[in-house]
Amino acid sequence: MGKLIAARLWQLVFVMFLLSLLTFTLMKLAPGDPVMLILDTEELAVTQADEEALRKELGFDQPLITQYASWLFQLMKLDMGESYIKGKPVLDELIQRLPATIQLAVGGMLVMVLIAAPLGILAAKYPGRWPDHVSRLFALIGASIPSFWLGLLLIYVFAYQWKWLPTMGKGGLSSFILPSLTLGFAMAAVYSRLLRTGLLESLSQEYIRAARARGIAEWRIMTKHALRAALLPVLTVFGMSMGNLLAGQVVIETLFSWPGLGGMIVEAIFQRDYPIVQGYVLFTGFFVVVVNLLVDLTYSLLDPRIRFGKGGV
Amino acid sequence: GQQEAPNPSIAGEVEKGGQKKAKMIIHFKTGSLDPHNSFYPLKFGVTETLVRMDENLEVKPWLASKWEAIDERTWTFTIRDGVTFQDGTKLDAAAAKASFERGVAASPALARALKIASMKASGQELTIVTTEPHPSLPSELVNPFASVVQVEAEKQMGTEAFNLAPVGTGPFKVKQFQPNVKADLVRYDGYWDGKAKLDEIEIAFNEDGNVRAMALQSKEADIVYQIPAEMVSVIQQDPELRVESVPSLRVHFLLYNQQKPLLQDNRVRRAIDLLLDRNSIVNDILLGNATAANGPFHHRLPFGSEDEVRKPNSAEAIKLLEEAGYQRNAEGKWMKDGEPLSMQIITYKGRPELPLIAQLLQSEAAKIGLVMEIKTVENVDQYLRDHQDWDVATYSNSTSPRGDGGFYLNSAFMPGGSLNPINLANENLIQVVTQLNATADIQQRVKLTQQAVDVINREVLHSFLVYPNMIVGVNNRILNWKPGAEDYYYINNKMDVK
Amino acid sequence: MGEPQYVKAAVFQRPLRLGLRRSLLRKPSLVLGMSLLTLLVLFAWIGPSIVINDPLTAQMAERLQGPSWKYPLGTDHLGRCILSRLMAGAQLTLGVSALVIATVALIGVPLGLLSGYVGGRFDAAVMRLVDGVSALPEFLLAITIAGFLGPNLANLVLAIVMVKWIGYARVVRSIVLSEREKEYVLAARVAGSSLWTILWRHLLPQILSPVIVLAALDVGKVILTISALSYLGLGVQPPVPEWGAMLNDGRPYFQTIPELMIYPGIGIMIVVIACNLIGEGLRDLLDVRSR
Amino acid sequence: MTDVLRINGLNICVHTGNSKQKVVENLTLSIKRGETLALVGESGSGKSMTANAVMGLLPPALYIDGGEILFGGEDMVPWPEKRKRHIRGNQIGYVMQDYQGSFTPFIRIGKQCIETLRSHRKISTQEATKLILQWFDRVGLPAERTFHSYPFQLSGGQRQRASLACTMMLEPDLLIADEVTTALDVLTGERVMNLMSFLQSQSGCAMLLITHDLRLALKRAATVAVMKAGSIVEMGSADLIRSQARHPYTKQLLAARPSLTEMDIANEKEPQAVGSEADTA
Amino acid sequence: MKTLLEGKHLSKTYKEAAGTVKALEDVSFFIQAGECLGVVGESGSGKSTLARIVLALETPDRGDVRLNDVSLLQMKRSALREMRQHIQVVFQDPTSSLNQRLPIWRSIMEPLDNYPHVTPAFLEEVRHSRRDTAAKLLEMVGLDTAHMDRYPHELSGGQKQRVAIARGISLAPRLLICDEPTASLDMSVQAQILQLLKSLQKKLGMAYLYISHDIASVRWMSERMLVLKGGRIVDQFASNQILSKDRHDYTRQLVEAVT
Ligand SMILES: Nc1ncnc2c1ncn2[C@@H]1O[C@H](COP(=O)(O)OP(=O)(O)OP(=O)(O)O)[C@@H](O)[C@H]1O
Ligand SMILES: Nc1ncnc2c1ncn2[C@@H]1O[C@H](COP(=O)(O)OP(=O)(O)OP(=O)(O)O)[C@@H](O)[C@H]1O
Ligand SMILES: [Mg+2]
Ligand SMILES: [Mg+2]
Repeated sequence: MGKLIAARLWQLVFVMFLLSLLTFTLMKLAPGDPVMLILDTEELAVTQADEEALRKELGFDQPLITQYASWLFQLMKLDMGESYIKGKPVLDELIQRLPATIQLAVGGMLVMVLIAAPLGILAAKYPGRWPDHVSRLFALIGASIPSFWLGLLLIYVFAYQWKWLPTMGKGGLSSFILPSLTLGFAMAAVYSRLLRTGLLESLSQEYIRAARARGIAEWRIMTKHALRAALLPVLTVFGMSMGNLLAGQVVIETLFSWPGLGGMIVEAIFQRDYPIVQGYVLFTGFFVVVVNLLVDLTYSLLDPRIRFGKGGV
Repeated sequence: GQQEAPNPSIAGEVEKGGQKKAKMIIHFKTGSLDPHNSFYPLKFGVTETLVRMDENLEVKPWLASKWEAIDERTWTFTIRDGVTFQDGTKLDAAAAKASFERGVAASPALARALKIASMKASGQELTIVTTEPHPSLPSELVNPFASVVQVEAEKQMGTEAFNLAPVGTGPFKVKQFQPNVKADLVRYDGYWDGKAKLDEIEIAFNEDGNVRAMALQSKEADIVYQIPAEMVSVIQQDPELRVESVPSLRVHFLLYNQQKPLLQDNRVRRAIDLLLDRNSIVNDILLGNATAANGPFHHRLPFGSEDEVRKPNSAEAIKLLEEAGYQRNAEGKWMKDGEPLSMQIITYKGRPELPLIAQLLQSEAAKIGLVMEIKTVENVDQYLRDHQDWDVATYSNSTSPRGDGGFYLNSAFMPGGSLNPINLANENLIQVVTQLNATADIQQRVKLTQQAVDVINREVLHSFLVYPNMIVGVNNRILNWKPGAEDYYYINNKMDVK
Repeated sequence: MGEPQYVKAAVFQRPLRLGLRRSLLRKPSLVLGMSLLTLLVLFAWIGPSIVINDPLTAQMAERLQGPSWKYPLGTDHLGRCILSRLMAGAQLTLGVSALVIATVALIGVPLGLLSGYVGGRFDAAVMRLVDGVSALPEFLLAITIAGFLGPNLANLVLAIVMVKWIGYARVVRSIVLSEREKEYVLAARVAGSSLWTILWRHLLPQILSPVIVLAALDVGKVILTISALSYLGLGVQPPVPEWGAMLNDGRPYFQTIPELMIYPGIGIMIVVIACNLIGEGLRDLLDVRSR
Repeated sequence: MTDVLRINGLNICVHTGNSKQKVVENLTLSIKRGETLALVGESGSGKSMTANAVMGLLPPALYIDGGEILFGGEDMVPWPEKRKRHIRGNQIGYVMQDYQGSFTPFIRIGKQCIETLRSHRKISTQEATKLILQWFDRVGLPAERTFHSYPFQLSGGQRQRASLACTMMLEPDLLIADEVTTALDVLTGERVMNLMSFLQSQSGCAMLLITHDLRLALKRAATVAVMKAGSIVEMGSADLIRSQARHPYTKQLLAARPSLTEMDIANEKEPQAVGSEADTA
Repeated sequence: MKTLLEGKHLSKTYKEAAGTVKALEDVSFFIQAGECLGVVGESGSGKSTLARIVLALETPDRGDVRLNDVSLLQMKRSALREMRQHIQVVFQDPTSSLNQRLPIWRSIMEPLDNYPHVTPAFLEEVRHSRRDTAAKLLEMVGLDTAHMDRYPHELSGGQKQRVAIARGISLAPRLLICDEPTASLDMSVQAQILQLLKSLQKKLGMAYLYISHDIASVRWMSERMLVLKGGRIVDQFASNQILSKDRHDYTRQLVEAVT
């Protein structure tokens, strides 16, 4: 296991390097010039000279390789640079937004688990019967309703009609409920159905019959014996969605005025705020690699054959 | 049962102890309250400027009680006596000078706008020398970036803390600022123009029109900026709410790519101009919350045009196209020299009505056999600048941000101007604008501006379509408050709640 | 040696193929899904040729009308017949999401199979690529591609495919990891099966059911992604009546005329329901043990 | 003494398309307390399915089509799942033929045994562990190691014994042992069978011994039932079967009992001795 | 006769949570072409491990396996595939060695499908048709051909075991490793299978590594026998010497238990 982690750390460096190169290229390929966006022209006069000066200040007059190299060099010193638009260090910006993102992600995951686990298990327990159909209906609504719509509906019902919860903002516990519901509900769809297939698959195995023959309670069979094998794909999708949980929540963040990373990154992309985008991508890259390492380690916890297998993970 | 349960987080109730509170929601979020890089400290009534605009968009004294031009480049401003910053210190010319120094250093945009060469402070007299003759300096001082703040306070707090809670002279001070979420303001009791009526104001940011509207409907918020036009009718049904729809200083228009021979032809531009029914845009797209346009400046402005709004006329448009040398083929599509005529409309999502206008134009064009294709781009300015393949763009500008047309004429019609992506260079217009730039007299400036508008309309340089309104939803418990066309002063000391 | 007649077990003749067809019919959900999909495909196939009204041209005088004989589902905010737009957009909407899912599965599944089974450096390389891609925001790719190749549907599809395949690769790999040590795979190796045979014949069926389930739900997700990116101006160009874009167009009318969103929303939901019913029905069918 | 298990006219059918076919037909047998009944039979004759039917664990395609299964005098067939579960493991122990599949592959054997034990007995984990280790030891397993092993880390025979131990430790009233010695060498097999007899003498449990090995059946069971193609073709006391088997299949089985000594002689003369014996029967 | 397979000083240790398990320790043996080597031994003595090593499914910690004097351990993947044609196996556990999702005839045909050029003598008439071939193989192991389209879970234990045998013999490999091939077969079927194996050995010169706890059948099948205990070879002799007085104690115990 130690070896695996060590190898992963090496690969991590590699992934980060590749990512830095990739984002740099993508950002440069993307049409658009941050200079004009920084100068925010609408209500203020800007001259050609101002433009040139700024271009020079940002180092855009240098060849691309030089720009990349100097950025990379800075990065080695753990300095991700400063936001063009906001002028603040990238790291500060990321750290400032991170808590809200994580809180929302945790809330969403909680809701997701609370919805997906019972729905998936019930559906697998009664395949083709009404709990399955109800679960499917939920899942399908979750999968086909865009989150902006769901969010609006929730606000409409809970904040406007019933006035139970605030429409927006990040404050007390009550302000977490609607964003978490919106996020969790949409995610639950995939998980509940994935769980159902996984469970059906493992429930048809011989060892489940054996456990029944030993007189083990049905819920225990479900949770201890069947669930584990079913968790492999579920966990994988979960690991995959971590990147998305960080940045993919723009819609929800916009609806609920949630000060998370998603809104920041989209804004930064639109404004061609390269340092922020690059800092963010590296940050997520790190995060994703670590999460997937954890997921891979969990595989071997879930299935000892993987642990003792020759291939390793 | 549950419905009546009071929700502690819902502001807007007069709470025990007689605290008066209000909540406002605005449509842009901000991560900083840096007074010299953000409009918000001024909008929130935390800071103020030396001069301001009144309801009629005329420049009026504010922190400066009066000012005069000593010569072409020298101005003196008399700072109002008895004004204190929110930390209790007195505002004098030295403090204002320090504030401008900070502003010029922090914001290149401000530096460019003010063109300050040197400043001198003595008592309440602030003397400003500009680098070049600058007749519109007072008008430029309306700029929110020219807010006056207590620089000493910044030294004590540190810049970072100061940019989250700047110390100005306004009726409200920042109690707590949650970047990108909300700002909590409390009354500053020592306000020079009389203590504010409200004790606290919460300003939340939200970029989704539907959510903002619902926050108003649920009575969670008292004032909500930028209600979607589609929601106006619903909100008006609620007797507790009202909608303030005021003309803004913005204009939506069609931009023609006059770098292309096709659109260099005045007749083609005029033909396209004749396709659109401005009243239909006002009524069917903006649902009445706009005024049909007859030029870049609203006719309510002193320098706005008095011309009539152009009426659609497709017969005339067909005639113009034919005159320009185009014929329709058997299928009714336009051709020139055997080449089919097809145009590309550029639009963007930043203002939801623009893509609709583009679709309307497309449909109207299709009716006379003119093929137009729509392309939505993400960054319109960039696109227009870097690409040559487009023909028409839907566009929008704020044309008189500080009560003067000069800024817009210069940046949108002069070569190299920052709002002139197509490098328009109309000889006649350049002449008028150059003359305008050398004129300080207000009356004279109005005349010249109108003259410029005449040229623009005659040559159909752009097709100005509508002046959209600013739509603000207000709870009737809010008293003495109306949104201003200038869109600068959201909060004042007079506003009150029932 | 003689015929071993004496060791006849209880013998059941079962014509398998017939049984399969019958069990297919016995799954009502599968039948329902199939019929829904057939209807949708028909709708998409002949829809555009029998639209009753012009789905593209704005008719301001007719805007926001309720259902009538002329406009069975009413008109939208630019006065266009909603039903005609739904019909005209069905082909594009269904086609694109089917195309995306098919491409994504065709890339992700084989890579996942290989990566899981072969392991080692290949696995590390593929998985780190996956990690890398999942760190890139979808928007960034979409913007770059749209900016570089132009904002149209094809390029949007490209961007979505580029990010979506990774999910399939990883899910497939995770299952393969646990399957590859099982005895039947060893038996296949002993039988001399090549890598491809093992992947194709033995491992593919094992991973098929989660992949089918994922894909069925992703059909909806793809439409929604297109819709979200269109909202930012990165995809379908107006006035093309793609359902996701229609959903967006209805947004301002959320409270006043919810039908503008509900109709395309229902359309998308029917697609998702059909795919899911078929997907899960197929899954049940593939599950030989519970048949 | 009453019958612990009594099966009356049991029919098990399988769905095949629109027709049904019988896997087990009109099977009747009974086992008393402390008694062993051996079910011997041809491969595929329905022995395991009979056992599954008793447990209420028939695979999805199969179903009981008439007949009664009386446990302690009460017909279990119509019992709800919950009630059946209650007696499974606790009152009826079942060692499945597929010993490879009798443990969940990713849970350690010990943990699964503890789980089983604690599902039926109120005892602490430590006590359970002690008991389980003891039982592992009794079936000749390296107790500690087996306890901590995952199923795939054990050899075939070890797994079979673990599953047997896990069933026997609950001392059920009825033990169904489906081919429990197939993976065991003779010595270990003997040991396990002795243990089962011991358990039987201690707790007086009834035993349904399913095997293909007539020799074993004759040695261990009081009554032997011979199955062929889904029905019992012959049933009687062990002695009776040994001496006066009537059915040709039984005779054939009896004849096909090579012993090392016989074989050695045969081998030198006629290499196909065993085969020809079977053929001619 | 020529040595077909040779195992030299094979050792295998498994790591486990509770320490290590020595599954094999310094095991050396050889099998000549056409010969049957019987392996008997206690449960858990390492018989199946030995089989897996010979099949190159598991690498020994020490030692070497050579087929026709070529080391299996050093073979490249393509060579290994070529080799597999000559060494086949009947696994101890028929259930898990069959793919649950394939009808059994497909499982049976897998080796033949992989080596299309191979036509064992007993399949000559039917090789042109895959289903006929499968039917013929099923028939050889005494299964009704109507079982062809069934899935493994629809068969009884003994039936699955016979499917595995049918698959094992289908290529008429030079060496067939049988790990308890008849454990769950009743006497008459068992006899038929043994006879089948024996006749294949006679006609086609197949060699066997025949692992079983049933000492009688091993005795009957094999020319030579190995006795394993605790991972070591404790005794090794020609089968007809099984009753000899010089046998190892353990061997004698085994023999006594069945006589
Ligand atoms: N799901 C099923 N579908 C169809 N037939 C089945 C199914 N399960 C079992 N059978 C058949 O039922 C018969 C009885 O099987 P059972 O497992 O009871 O045999 P058995 O007597 O235990 O044989 P063995 O000694 O080989 O284990 C077999 O012929 C088998 O093929
Ligand atoms: N993957 C593994 N991990 C750990 N230990 C193992 C593993 N496989 C086998 N063993 C151990 O190695 C020893 C030899 O196992 P093997 O399967 O070779 O025995 P066997 O002789 O085939 O026994 P049986 O007759 O019971 O099948 C056993 O003690 C077993 O527990
Ligand atoms: Mg059986
Ligand atoms: Mg073994």
